Order: sequence, then structure tokens, then C-alpha cells
Amino acid sequence: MDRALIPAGLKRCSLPVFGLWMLLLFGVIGWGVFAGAVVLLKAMNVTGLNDYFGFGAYITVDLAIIALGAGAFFSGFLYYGLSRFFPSLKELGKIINLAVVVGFVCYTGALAILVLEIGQPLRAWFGYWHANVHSMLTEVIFCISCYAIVLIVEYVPVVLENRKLCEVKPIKVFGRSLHDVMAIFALTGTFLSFFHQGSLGGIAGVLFGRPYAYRAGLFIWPWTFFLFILSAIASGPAFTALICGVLEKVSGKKLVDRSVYDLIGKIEGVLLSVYIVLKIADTAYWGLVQSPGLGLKMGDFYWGPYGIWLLIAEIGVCGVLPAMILLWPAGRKSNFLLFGAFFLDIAGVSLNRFVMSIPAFAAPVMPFDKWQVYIPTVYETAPTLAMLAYCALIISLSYRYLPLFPREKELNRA
Amino acid sequence: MSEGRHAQGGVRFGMVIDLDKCTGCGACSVACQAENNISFRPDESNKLRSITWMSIFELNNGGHYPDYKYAFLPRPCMHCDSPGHAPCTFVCPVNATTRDENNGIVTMVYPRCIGCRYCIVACPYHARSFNWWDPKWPEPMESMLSPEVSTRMRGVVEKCTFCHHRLLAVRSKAYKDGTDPDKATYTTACADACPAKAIVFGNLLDPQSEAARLSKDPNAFQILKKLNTKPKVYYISAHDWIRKLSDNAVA
Amino acid sequence: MRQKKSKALASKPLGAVFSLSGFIVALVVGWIVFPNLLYSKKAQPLNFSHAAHRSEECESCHSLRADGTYSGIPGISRCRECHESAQGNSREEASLISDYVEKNREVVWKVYGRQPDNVYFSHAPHKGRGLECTRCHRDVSKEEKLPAYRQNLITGYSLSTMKMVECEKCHASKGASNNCEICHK
Amino acid sequence: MNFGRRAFIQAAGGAIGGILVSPLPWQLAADSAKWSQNWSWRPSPERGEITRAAGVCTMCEGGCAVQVRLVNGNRAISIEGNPANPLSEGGICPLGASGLQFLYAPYRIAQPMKQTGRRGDISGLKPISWEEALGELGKKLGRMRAEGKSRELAGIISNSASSMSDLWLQFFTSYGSSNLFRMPSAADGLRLAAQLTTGKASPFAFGLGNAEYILSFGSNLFEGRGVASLVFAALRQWTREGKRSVKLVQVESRCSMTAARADRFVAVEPGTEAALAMGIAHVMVRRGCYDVDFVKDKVFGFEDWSDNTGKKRRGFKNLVSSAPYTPEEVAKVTGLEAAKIEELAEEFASRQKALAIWAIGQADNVNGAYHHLAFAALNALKGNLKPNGLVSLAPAVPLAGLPPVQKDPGADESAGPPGLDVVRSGSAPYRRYGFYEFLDDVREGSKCSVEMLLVHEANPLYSIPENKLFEQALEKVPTLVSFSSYMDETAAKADLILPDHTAFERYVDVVGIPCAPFSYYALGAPVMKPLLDTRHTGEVLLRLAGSIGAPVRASMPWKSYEEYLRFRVQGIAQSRKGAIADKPDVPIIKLSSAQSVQPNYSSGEELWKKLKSGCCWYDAPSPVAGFETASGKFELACRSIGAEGALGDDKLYLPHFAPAELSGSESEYPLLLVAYKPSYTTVGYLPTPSFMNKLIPDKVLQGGDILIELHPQTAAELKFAHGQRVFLKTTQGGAAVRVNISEAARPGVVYMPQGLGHWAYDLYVRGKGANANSLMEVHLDPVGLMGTLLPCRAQLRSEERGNL
Repeated sequence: MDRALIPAGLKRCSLPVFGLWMLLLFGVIGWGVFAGAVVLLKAMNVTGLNDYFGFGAYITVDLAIIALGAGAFFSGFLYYGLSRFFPSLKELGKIINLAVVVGFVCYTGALAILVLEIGQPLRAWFGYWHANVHSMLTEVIFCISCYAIVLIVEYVPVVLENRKLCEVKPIKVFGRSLHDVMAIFALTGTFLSFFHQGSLGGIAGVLFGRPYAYRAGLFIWPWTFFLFILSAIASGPAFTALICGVLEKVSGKKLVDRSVYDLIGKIEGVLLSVYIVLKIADTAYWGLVQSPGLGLKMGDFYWGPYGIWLLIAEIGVCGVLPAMILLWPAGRKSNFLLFGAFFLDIAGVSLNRFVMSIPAFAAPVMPFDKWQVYIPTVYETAPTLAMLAYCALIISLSYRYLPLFPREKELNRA
Repeated sequence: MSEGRHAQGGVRFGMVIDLDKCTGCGACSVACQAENNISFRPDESNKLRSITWMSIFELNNGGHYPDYKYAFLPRPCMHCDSPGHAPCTFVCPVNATTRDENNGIVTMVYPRCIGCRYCIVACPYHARSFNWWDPKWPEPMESMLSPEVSTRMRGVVEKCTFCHHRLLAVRSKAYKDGTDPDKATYTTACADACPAKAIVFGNLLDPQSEAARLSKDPNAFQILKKLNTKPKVYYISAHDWIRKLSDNAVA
Repeated sequence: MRQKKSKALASKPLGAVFSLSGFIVALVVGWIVFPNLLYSKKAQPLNFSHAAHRSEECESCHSLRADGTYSGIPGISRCRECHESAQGNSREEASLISDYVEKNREVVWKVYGRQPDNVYFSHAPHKGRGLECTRCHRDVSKEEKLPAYRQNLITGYSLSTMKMVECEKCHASKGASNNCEICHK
Repeated sequence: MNFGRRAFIQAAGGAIGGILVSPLPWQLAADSAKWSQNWSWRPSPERGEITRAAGVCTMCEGGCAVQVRLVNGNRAISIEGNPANPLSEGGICPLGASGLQFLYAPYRIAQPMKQTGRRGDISGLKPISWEEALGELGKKLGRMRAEGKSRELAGIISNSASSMSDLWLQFFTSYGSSNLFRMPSAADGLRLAAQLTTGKASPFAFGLGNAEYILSFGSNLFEGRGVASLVFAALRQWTREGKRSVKLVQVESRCSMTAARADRFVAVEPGTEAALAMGIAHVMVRRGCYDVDFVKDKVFGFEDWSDNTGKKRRGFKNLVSSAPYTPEEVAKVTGLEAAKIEELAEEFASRQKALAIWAIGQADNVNGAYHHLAFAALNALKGNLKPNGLVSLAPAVPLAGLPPVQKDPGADESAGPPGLDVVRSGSAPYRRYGFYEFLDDVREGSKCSVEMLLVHEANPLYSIPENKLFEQALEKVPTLVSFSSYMDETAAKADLILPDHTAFERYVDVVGIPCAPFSYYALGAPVMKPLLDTRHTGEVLLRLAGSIGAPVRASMPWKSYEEYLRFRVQGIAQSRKGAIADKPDVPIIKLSSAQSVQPNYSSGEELWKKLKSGCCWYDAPSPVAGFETASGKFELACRSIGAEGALGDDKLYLPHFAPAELSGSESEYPLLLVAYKPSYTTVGYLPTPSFMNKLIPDKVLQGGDILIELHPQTAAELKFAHGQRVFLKTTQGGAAVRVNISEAARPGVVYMPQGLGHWAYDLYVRGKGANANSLMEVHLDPVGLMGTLLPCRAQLRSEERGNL
């Protein structure tokens, strides 16, 4: 059966090896599922959260993974949308399937974690039924679920390209026709993901009671709304590229032309530098103009483990540095520098999501209030790790049984 | 537009707490627990998970012994009057917490709350507590529960309601007696209990009410005024070092 | 391969039948079987004939207290005022006397309209606005026998508990406040 | 089969469609959400009519009138203040507001119990019927008395003044034992000092409401309990017009809540408040700025005097003017600058209506007799003891006296082993304060033996300082009978338990408020049926009296406790004194003997009804008509202390600073340990209720760990970090504690909160920190033989477990 499912003419590692890898992943997932069950049954006291840290590991990982996932699919937008005008973007077609898979796993994974994050999962649907239009979280709930659907729709045709499934005529037809309308989905998807990414940024940005997180902005949208979108698209494609790179390393095969990486590098370089410039401007305004107006100086926002290093790491090491590497042609030439930059880029954006969901609320606002430190328990780490394992699982399966990379065959003719 | 909605209603319930009268005895906090069926656990020493609607913060002048001074600040929900929305009501995705624009009370509906804790994150006063555990009363202490306030279930957020069930009670009586329910006034459990009479509760828009008078006292102040959350809870102190602690002032 | 295909073609009309039958079965289950499964019928501990008490004023048993709260269903002491001894020889009457009045036990009526703990409902404002009892309650003036009490197996609430949307509609139409804390405690 | 599968899929497809257009999935979603409204097994309080019943709070001596809210008249749900009460004006303290948590406490004792196993073994305590319990106890008491062992009956009761304590006294006297003891408290010292100086055995009372300047020597005014009602009434009085009109100066070593809220905090070495008082007296005398007339006419022993053996004795003036009390000397002892002492004295002397207070509140007695005298002396110098002065004697409530005790016809008084009264003759002039000496004698077992010990509303095994004394004494007592409502430490050790009702299930009364310059009486009738199979100890005593013997029965003729209270209240009615306060605006706190209160009740019956309805009775104090001392004056030189000429050293007659010999070497125990009573714990008969657990700050208790206060400098010297686990050791015992580095602490002193470290009750009370009482050392005061709790030497060792 396994053989039959593997795309024609492609080499894959032997079933036992793959089985072992699956076993490992399922192990982690099982562990996480168990931990999750405990959280649901015993209530949230098993987590490290408390009344000073309403948001913790769950939210952080969700924000990060969604940023990367949604951003990943940004390359879909570039391919289906913009390539009409910029033919050079056609290159991305060679990696687009992977981008879809990444987007899909990230979103579905994030959704699963969200169920644990709320105290009354049975009421999760209130978000649609009794929506408060003012709440950024409402925006998130709507977008995240709509977008998850879109991603499923986009993932389906990829799945349908499986050799065995293609044998069934109607399925094949269905799959093909889906492909043709994919552009529309890609565009709606992108719009949703933009909006949704923005509202995620809004979540922290609108909190006018929390000077650390609060940002002024356009209309109802704080600057974080736009910064989150930018940072997502400035890191997502890099994420896809990095995963692709890892796949190549693991499988020992060439999956896409080097030119694709270079192109992504170029795109990300531009986007990241735009983002980082704006981020610096935003930080300067926030730290030097807005906060003093609220009675606080930047120093009040950094303490102990949540020290100023966060800012330096996020903007300097993981922002300016990778941006420069990616803009620098020679930098893109070297695999080490290119993928290093990709990695830093991703780390930086993840760090940003961490800052916006934990230190931002650890900082005391009342003058007589005190700093607190949040330490996640295994009941938070396990499910999040399981979620990552799930992503790895789907990606591995997709790579093994679906023709993700149109050029794989040619590239590996020996 | 929210401003417009905001303006309506001649009633804005608020509170004035005189920190110079307060001895920090905690009667307000306990009376509140008894009035509102607040659950308790064997170990309440983790203050970050201890449910209290009226928490008592300790302020100190940063001095050194023997010039060290401290005072106590009872902190109910501030029932923020910020235009349109309070920090918490603005973010609740399911309208579980809203502000009644007829009287300014920020309410909380437990069966609606999905427990996302966004409001907890939004509140700079830490006025909100999450039910981390199933509420359990040791036998036979359930007999002590008041039917006037529903007990909360696990996984939802709760906070001070300005004892609005007492408002409902007086309004109900007003309807029965045929008097104007909108004129009906009441006090909260904490204000009733305070043995030093440091807590005064009333309609801030009624010039006759003592609360309104005190809220205009030269020594009256709000906490974190700069955030423009417009708390309806005022504090009074003649001590500069206490008033200094009312807001962040960049040195 | 080809054989399979022909089969598939052959079964096309049949297929429609199958799915249609599935559809209908589901409808029956969803609309008829399920609701009946969901609500259990529970009998009252004792039958009470409102018709038999027509001579009495409603208020003489269901009244507002001085503090504006509603007395609800009267306690056994109120029953005793007339039913110190049996008023007739029905089985119900006998049980009322022997099981409750004499033992001075309260009758544990199942309240059809009982709202959950988190709901605050006061009769005073509604009465004050001149609403008819029958606007919300069933007309009991001629009722000989108490209807069965139907309890939702999942929620444990009574079937005839008024839904929030009903309250909201009326409040909206009457221009009454629909703020949460008006009805929730 | 292929076919079947296809059909199945098609049918399923249709079914899914059908289900989606039926209410099923949506109803399920909605109902599961509704189900979560009761997630999970959320208690649902019984509904019904809410009423209020009046009562009086007896959880401390404060005597606040309260209201209990009831559902359907039988389920108490909360306690509120009574707005009609002039003392509380509707206010209530956290303990009062938590009161019902004792009524519904899981650790309540549900019915009489008998220890069938080894003493102290909870599982050995088996339920028995009231008939058995009373029968057994009655038989034993009867036998003891018949055998002439009545003196071997001893009792320990609470120190709050109520008709219950009078009934206990009546019971013991008629039974023939004088070994009835109240739990020790600071009031003992106030009473002793008053008796020594004025010759009257009622404690000093302070006119807080009329003072304009208050110099408090370590009184924890704002730490709650005790006189909380009085203090809060005064506090409201002071702040009537918005700003505080009274200057409060707090003298003590720790920056307590009172010190922090005072207008001025005078920080002195622990236990040296009296030295400062003497220093202030020195300055006042030197500058001659004291009430010269009063001192001349009404004070004895200010100038030198000669006892009736003709021996010349130093007077107070002479004493304070000399060496140890010059500001410079006092500065050395107290750690204040001399200039500050001068200035403080100046301020106290010059201010109008300046009052020196001490030993107020539910405090341990931290001063020996001579220190009490020193504080009293300051008031004497201010002339505060004049009629209508700021200091008076707690006026008596004119309750009907109990009938004279009848002696057994022909009973030989000398028969049987001697009682403690005989044993301790001569050892001290005022033996009635000798609770600790009693414990000593029982421990040693040589001087006297106790066959049976009765304990009511007291938990000495936990709550007296140096509680191991009681534990050791208990080993010598064959039978311990507890009347406790709760399974407290002492009750757990009992051989027989006859559980009392809790407040609000029974008749209670409050006879006067400690340190209050007005007389006060309040009464509480039961507001609900008793929850458990318990009985009012008063009724139990009456019942026992009946079964013991004719004379005892005759001395306690009442059928019920209610009848007994009615009888007592008639006394007030007959006296035609005082009035009922049914409005809050009665200026009760400002009353002085200048005013006279007109009775506003006609009959005893009306008085009883009014009292039952929650109104309190009050009266202005009668002016202190002269002093009943040998000299007929206020005696600065207390001649009654020693038989004339018996005392060699003149200063033993006079107020002076008498530091005690602390056990342990300073080298081994370089620090001082001071136990303090915080507002958020309870320290007496009642444990801290769960509601109040939420008030205990995490700088005092973290999980099971108690934190002690240490000054940053001391902590630095010892290299202790905040929160570090250390071991605290005194000559009496040790405890694992953690460090709370605090600016409220005086360098070199360790401050430990009391009221924690219970090992009985339930898991809401148990296992929270350590009990300070088991580390403290009690000194016997030479004059009154009362236990005096002085700071004791201590050491801190860092524990290996390290920081946390």
C-alpha cells in the first residue's frame, strides 16, 4: 500500500524508518493530548497562568505559529495574485504546495490549542453567537475559523494529487477544477489572513489600560495591527523556505531550485527591512512620546528576566541583522547566511509575539503594584509541543505521499 | 457616538474611599466575600490566584525605619467610565462584561463568559479574578451562601459588581411602592461594613450625595488617571506621599 | 476496474434513493425522536387544582412581600389555613393532609418557570407595568390538573423556563432596559 | 459488499444533511453550554424570603451590635453591623463579618464526646448522649465534693466580661473551689495598676473620645479585636469633620499598623516603653510642667514619704529626678535621642487634653506592674484622674448580683487538701492574677493537685504565651473537660467534651467594654435553631448544679439561662440608671461623668424587650468618688505592695522601669524576638476564619511557611535574602520560618505574627506556619504574679534548604 501511495518516480525513505519517525511524532502528540485532557478535566489550575498572567504559553505559541503559517501563505498570494504582473514570481510555484501545507497545519494546530486556552470550551461558539464587534478577539475568532476553512479548501487539491486518489476519475476532475479556482481562494485567504493577522496584533494594541501594549493607530486599528501583518509576511515565506531547506537536508534531495530560495530571500529582505524600520519608529514613538504621556518611561517596562535584552534581541539581532544579510546579494548566495537569516527572522517575529503576550502584561501599571514572573507548567508546554509535532507529522506525510514539489523529479535525476 | 450613549442617564454610581480613615482592617473585603458568595480554598496565600473583589493593597512611602510609613488601599472594581467602553468591556468577545449606561455599573455575566481572560489582561487594576478551580465549600458551609448572588462555575472571570443585586432589590421595592425606581439609591456591602466609615458609596451625578461631594474634595484622586480609564472609585488622602502613588509620574 | 464503473453507473438511481431515505430518517430523528428523548416528564408530588381555588384571589397565595420580592408558591402553612382537616375525600386531599399538613412538611413543587440561579427576575416591575400574569404564565383559571413538568436531561432546566430572547424581545418592545445586570446576578 | 459500502455512504450523506436541518445539533450545542452553567456541580443556594435578626457579637470583648441575615428565617447567610448601635454605627470588623463561618465550621463538635482511648487521640473520642455526659460529669463532681476534694476542681474561662463568667464564678464558689481562672490578658495589668493606685479593683478606662492628644505606649489600637469597637468609634469621632482632630503618637519598637497610621511613630527598643514614660515624667517634673494642684492635693508619694514605721521613703519626684531617668540615661535604654525625649515630653506636657494610654486591646500583658504604674503616673502628672478626667475606672454595670453562696451545713472548711488560695498566701498581695503561677503549681504537683479541669471558651493549649506550661500542667490533671464548640487544640486533648452552642444559637450578653469610660450592656437572643446536638454551657452548669448538692443548687436557682439573664437585667431596671440607645447618634464615646443619662425605659420588661431587639444599654460613668487607698489619695507610692516596711528598696513602692532578666546568653541568642498580633489573624479561642485567610498578606504566610520580619540591615549582617528559609530558635523552642525583609522592623529584632501554626481544627486552619506562643517566654510579675510577656532572646540560623 505504502509504495502505491508514493508519487510515481519519486524516492522516499524506507517504510520502517518513516514508521519510526511517525512513532516518535505520535508519541509527542499523545503526550500533549493527555496533558490537554488533564487541563480540560481538572480546569486551568494545572497551568502556570494566574490573575496577573491571563495570557501565557498557549497564546504565545498560537500567535507565533499563526504569524508564520499565515505569512507562509503570503507566498500563495504572490504566486496566484501578483505573478500575473511580476512574472518573476512564477518561480514560487515550485514551492507553493509546501506553503499551503504549512499554512494548513499551523492554523489547524493553533485552533486545537485555543480550545485549551479558554476556561469554558463548551461555550467557544458564543464568539459567533454573541459577538462583541468591538473586541479584537471577535475579529480573531471569525477570521481564524474562516481562514482555517479556506486553508482546508486549498489543502484538499494538494491531497487529491495523490496517485491512488487520482485513479478515481471524479476526484481527479474535482481536484483539477479546484486548482483553477484556487486563485480566488488564495486572494480571499490572503485578505482574511491579513485582517486576522492584524486583529491578532490589535489584541495587545487596543489595551489602553496597559501602556506597555497599547498603541495609537489608524481608525480602530492600532499600529500593532499593521506591524503584525508586516512582520508575518516578512517571516512566513522565510519559514516555508526554512522548512523546505530542512526537508532537503533530511531527504538528501534537491526539492526546489536554489533560485527559489534566492527569490524568497530577496522578497523577505525587502519586507523585513520595511517592517523593522517601521517597528523601530513605532518603538521610538511608544517609548519616548506615548509612554511618558501616560506617566511611564521605557525603563519601567523592562525588569529582571523581562529585561531590555528583549528589545535588543527582537529589533537588533533578529531584525536589522537578518534584514541586512537578505538585502546583501552575497549574503543570499551563502546557504549558511541565507538560512541563518531566515532563522533569525523567524526567531525575531516569534520573540515579538512573546513580548506582546507575556512581558507586556507582567509590567505593573499601578505604581504600588509589583512585577511578577510567569513559568509555564508541563500542561502548557506538552500541548504546544504536541501541536508542533502535529505540524511535522502532516508535513512529513504530505511530503511522502503527495507530489509537493513539481521539480523534484528532474532535480534528482541521477 | 459612544459619547452620546455615554451621556444618558442621571445616575453614575461611584465610591469614595478615605485612605486616612482606613486602618486596613479588611472588613470591607470580608463583608464582600460574604455578600457575594466568593469561594475560598484552604490555602489562600498565592495572591495571584486568590479570588477577592475588594483587595487591599499596601502603600508605603519608601522611607527607612523609623521614618517608614505605610497605608492601605482597598481596591474594588473601578467601574471605569472611559468614553464608550471600559478597558475590559471593550475587549470581551462575547459581551459577558458590559457597562450599564444608565448607572455606570460594569457588570459581569458568568454563564456568558467563555473564560478567555482577555479582560483580566486588559485591566490595569487587577480587579478581575479567574476561577482557576471548581468552587467548593466545605460541608456544611454551603448553607452560608446567599441566594441574591449566583455562585460562579470554574473557568469564568468574576469581579466586583458594586453589589448591583442590592440596586435591583431597591428598584424592585420602588416598583412595589410605586415610587420612582430611577431615584432609588443603595449602598454596597463594603461601605456598610467599614467600621471607620471610610467608604462612601453613592450617585456621583447627584450633587446632594455625599459621594459626589467627597469626589470633588481637593484631596480626592483617582488611580491611573493618565490612562483615561475614568475610574468611578475615588480616594482621599491628605498625605502627599499617598497621593503621589496614585499615578505614574515620569521622574 | 471497468466492471466496478458499470456497477457505479447501475447504482446511480438507487444511490439517490439511499441518500433520500437517509435524509428522511435523520429528519424524523432530529425533529421527533430527539426532542422526546431530551425532555423527561416528571409528575408533581401532588395535584393542585387552580380551578378548585377559583374563589380565592390570586394574590391571597401568590403575592409580593413588603420588600418587593415575590412570595412565589405558598408554603404548607398557607395551605393549612384552609386544609387543617380534609376538604373532601379525594386521594390527593388525603395525601395533602397526611403527608404534609400533619407532618408539617413543605410540598416540593416542581416550578415550571423556575429560572436558573444566574437570573434575577422580579415580579414587582412587571406587575407595576400592568402586565397580565398570562403574558408569561399559562392560564390556570380553569386548570383542574397540573400539567406534567418536563425537564431537559442535559441542562436540568424546565422546558417552560422562559428563554432570554423572549425577555429581551418584550423589554425591547416596551422600551425597558436590556442591560445584562438587569436580569443577571 | 462493495455495493453495500457505497449504499451506506450515500445513506450516511443523506443522514448528515437531514440532521443538519433538524434542531438536534444546534439544540445540543446550546444545551451543553447551558449545562456548563452548573459546571461543575456549582452549589445552588436555597431561595426564599430574606430577613434580619438582631444579635450581639461575642467574638471579642468589643460588644458590637450586629444583624444576622436569614433565608426563610432558618438559614443564616451573613452578619452585618447594626446601624442603630451608637458604638458601631453599622460598622463591623472582619472577624464579626466572618462570624457565620464558625457556626457552619466543619470542625464544630456535633455532640458530646468521651475519650475512650489515649488522651489526645482524636479517633478515641466517641460520641455519647447528653444524658450520659451530664450523668458522668455530675457523678464525678458530686463524688469529689463529697470526698472534700472540691478544691481540686479548677476552671479556665475566657477573659471577656459576660454573665457567663459570673455564673462560672458562682458555680465554683458554691462548689467550694477558688481555682477559677480567666485567660490572661493585658486588662489584668490595667486592673492591677488601678487597684494599686486607686484602691479600686476595676481597670483603668480611657476617654479616647474626649482626648486631643494621645500618647500610646504600644497599644495596638488598629490591630483590631479587643476594643476595636471603642477605637473605631473614637476614630470616627476624631474624623467627624473630615480631617483628624486628634494627634496620635505611637511608642513601640515595630512599625505596626497603629504606628503606621499614627501621626507620629516613636521607635524605641522593644520593652522599653516604660523607661520612656519615666523619662517623660522626669522632664515634666524638672520643668515643673505638670498639674501641680492635683499632684499636691490628690496624689500620695510624689514627694518623699515615711511609712508608719517612721522610715523615710523616696518619693516619685525624687526617683525620676535621679540618675536612670534623665533623658540621656533613658536615651541609652530606649535608643531615642535625648533631645527627642525632651521634645516629646514638652509636647505631652503642653498639650491640652493629652492622654497616655497603654495595654488597650486584645493584647498580651507585655508590661509588669511597675510599668503599668509608670504609664498611670504620667496621667497622674497630667491630672487626668480628676473627676471627668480623661482617665477613669471602668464603671460597673448594675446587673442584679448573684445570691450569696450557701455553705454546706457543718462542712469543715479545713478538710481536704488546701486550695491554691491557701497555698499561695503571702507570696504576693494580689494572687488573683496568678494564672501562670497556678500552672506552675500544677506542673510541679507539689503544692496542690487538680483532679478535674474545666475549660470553656478558651484554648490555652494553643493560645497562651509559653503554651507548653499548660501542656505540662495538663499531664498532672487526670480529667480535662472541655465545653468548646470546636475541635480546637485543647478540646482534642479533653477526656470529656460537652459542646456549647455557637453565638447566634444561644443567649449571650456583653457586660461592659474594656477601657471604655462608659458602661455598656448588650444582649443577644438565639437567631436560629441550633444546627447540632449542642447545649448552652450556661444551661449545662445550671443542670449540673442541680445534680451536685443542695447548697450549689440553691446558689443557682434559675431554670434556664434565659431566666438567669432576665434576672440580671432586672437589676439594671431596678437601678433606674442609664438608657437604651436605639439611634446611632447617641454620643456614647464622648460620655463622661459630667453628663447624667436619663432612663428612657419604663419597666424591666420593656428593657428586656429592647435589649432583645438589638438595642444596647449605656450609662455615663459615675465620677470617681475619692480613692480607696490607705492614704485616700492616688498612690504613686503604692503602700499596699509590701506590708509597711517589708520592702527594703524604696523604688519597689514606686513606678519604675524594671527590665527583666532574659534567659539565654546574648552571645548565643544575639537577637530579640517580639511576637505581634496582626489584624488579619485571630489569636484567642477562635481560629482565623477562611474569609480572613484571604487577608493574610503573602509577606506573612506563603503556603505552609510563616515569614518573620527582619530589618534590611540585620538581614544583610546575617546574609539572609528575602524569602530565605531560616531556623528561629529561642530558649523555649524553635521553628522553621522564612525571612521577610521589612523596613517596619527594628534592627536586631525578629518580629513573629501570632495566630498561625494551629495543629487542630481542619485543613483550612491547620498547617499554616508556626505558633509564636511556643517560642515566647513568660515572666512572673513580682507584684501581681501575672504572666508578663517580654521580648525574648533569639537566634536565626540559615537552613540548608536555601532560598525560595
